[in-house]
Amino acid sequence: MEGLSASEQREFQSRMERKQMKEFMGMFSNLVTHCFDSCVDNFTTKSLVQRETDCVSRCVQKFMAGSERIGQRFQEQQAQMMNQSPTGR
Amino acid sequence: MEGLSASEQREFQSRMERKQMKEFMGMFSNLVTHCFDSCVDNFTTKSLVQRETDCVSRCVQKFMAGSERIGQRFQEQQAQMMNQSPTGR
Amino acid sequence: MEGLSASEQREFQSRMERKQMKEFMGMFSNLVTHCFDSCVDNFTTKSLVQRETDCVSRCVQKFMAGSERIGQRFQEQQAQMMNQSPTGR
Amino acid sequence: MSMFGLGRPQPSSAEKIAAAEQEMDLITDMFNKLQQACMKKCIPREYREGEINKAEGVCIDRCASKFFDVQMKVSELLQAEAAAKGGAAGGGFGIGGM
Amino acid sequence: MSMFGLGRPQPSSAEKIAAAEQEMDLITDMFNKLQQACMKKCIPREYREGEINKAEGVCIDRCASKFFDVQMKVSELLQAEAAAKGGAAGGGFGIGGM
Amino acid sequence: MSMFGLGRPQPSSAEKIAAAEQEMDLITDMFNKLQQACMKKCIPREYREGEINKAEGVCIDRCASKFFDVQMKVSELLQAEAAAKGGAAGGGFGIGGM
Repeated sequence: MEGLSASEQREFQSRMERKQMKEFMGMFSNLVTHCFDSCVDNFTTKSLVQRETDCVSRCVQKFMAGSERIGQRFQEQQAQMMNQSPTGR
Repeated sequence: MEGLSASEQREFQSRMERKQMKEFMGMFSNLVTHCFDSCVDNFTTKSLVQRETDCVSRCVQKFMAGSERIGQRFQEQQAQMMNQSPTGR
Repeated sequence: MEGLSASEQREFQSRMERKQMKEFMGMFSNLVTHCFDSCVDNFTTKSLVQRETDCVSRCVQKFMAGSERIGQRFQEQQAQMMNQSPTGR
Repeated sequence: MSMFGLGRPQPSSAEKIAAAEQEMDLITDMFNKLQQACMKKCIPREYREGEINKAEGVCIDRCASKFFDVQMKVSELLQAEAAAKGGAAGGGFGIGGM
Repeated sequence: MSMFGLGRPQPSSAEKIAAAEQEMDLITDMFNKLQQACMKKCIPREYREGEINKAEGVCIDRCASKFFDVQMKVSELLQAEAAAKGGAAGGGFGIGGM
Repeated sequence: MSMFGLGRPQPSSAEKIAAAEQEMDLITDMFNKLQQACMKKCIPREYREGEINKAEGVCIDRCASKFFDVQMKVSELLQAEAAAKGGAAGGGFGIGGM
């Protein structure tokens, strides 16, 4: 990263934004798939029943909470790894 | 999509074609993997036995039929969603 | 491939290098995930215990050996397929 | 991502194409996920016949409908969360109502 | 796509590179899928030793061979379906015989 | 990949951006894999409540730590293998110590 010129940084930034959007999309579709798979198993009705809707809500809430906690641990590890590395990265 | 100029549309079109090819490839490799995984479990022979070949044929046929039906439902949903959206999308 | 000019070949080559790096990254992260999933199931400690470390080592070793063997079979198949194809590909 | 369009008066061609492409990608991804999920829920892996029987067909239809409901529900929850956190950013996900 | 090459007299550099790249991607993808499938079928996840034993080796060889058969069979069926539907488009998948 | 930088005196802009992008991609991929692995190991799929309870939280922390250990171990083993095979290429994986 440090070796990039200003214009390279800008191009990199703009790609990162697109990538972030893509990441968000991927997270969204994984979340939908995971909570659907975990909460919906009854196909005698066409729409979600209350029990399923509640399960999906808790699933999303728990996923977000878990994701945040894992994110914290991950950042600590990244920071630790950069300090250990001989080149300072 | 509506905001693209003619040349942008062309570039977009050409990317979409490549993407479609990629999608087709992905579908193909998923289909192979799924039908292999479902139908083949016996490794006492080097080639498929009749029972396995028949299973693969039915697997592909059923996958295509299921895919078509799901595609219909999906398109209905997309159409419905666009009508509901306040901006007409 | 045969239809590419020298400069097209260079561009293709450079893309292939990036792709190889990406492939290697993907292999690495799949290997980590697979060996973690297979070997680690006890969360009463914060660090790997000896049994888990040994399992990971064997997992990596076995994965590499399996990968090499599968690679050989795959190359034989590719070669065979090219000979069979009417256009010689 | 450049909320309100400030700072970037006009999106470039490349950006507009990238946005249209991303929308396509999301739709394709969602279709693939729906298909995988509903084939898994509704089609037994024994493959004793090649046709979709009546029960399987009905299951697929309801499964697709419920998958769509989950999609809407998750979208709603994420938007509520973003609104609670980021204030003005609510609705910023906004791809075709998702 | 662009059957018979009509309408586009010469593919551009970018297109030729993209085509060659796509062919590589398919081969890589297929190798990865084969590997995952056969490791799953042939290698128990206990990892009591690091070597591939004889039975596992034989299983891998046969598994690779059967995976290849399935690939051919699926390709055949899709081409037959495309031919039945699209008429002239039969064989249009045509990447190295797949 | 172009060890010692010989043959290519200066990486171009495109190459430097691609390298930085690839580093980001690896980090993102690793985070996603970690998340999937630890949610699977630590969070039961019944979703009887929306909060992470204490036991689940502790499990996540230890799981993340062990996942990281596995990452380091695998990286070490691959580098040792590369060094044994390729001689000078040892350490060539070198992305942030991985």
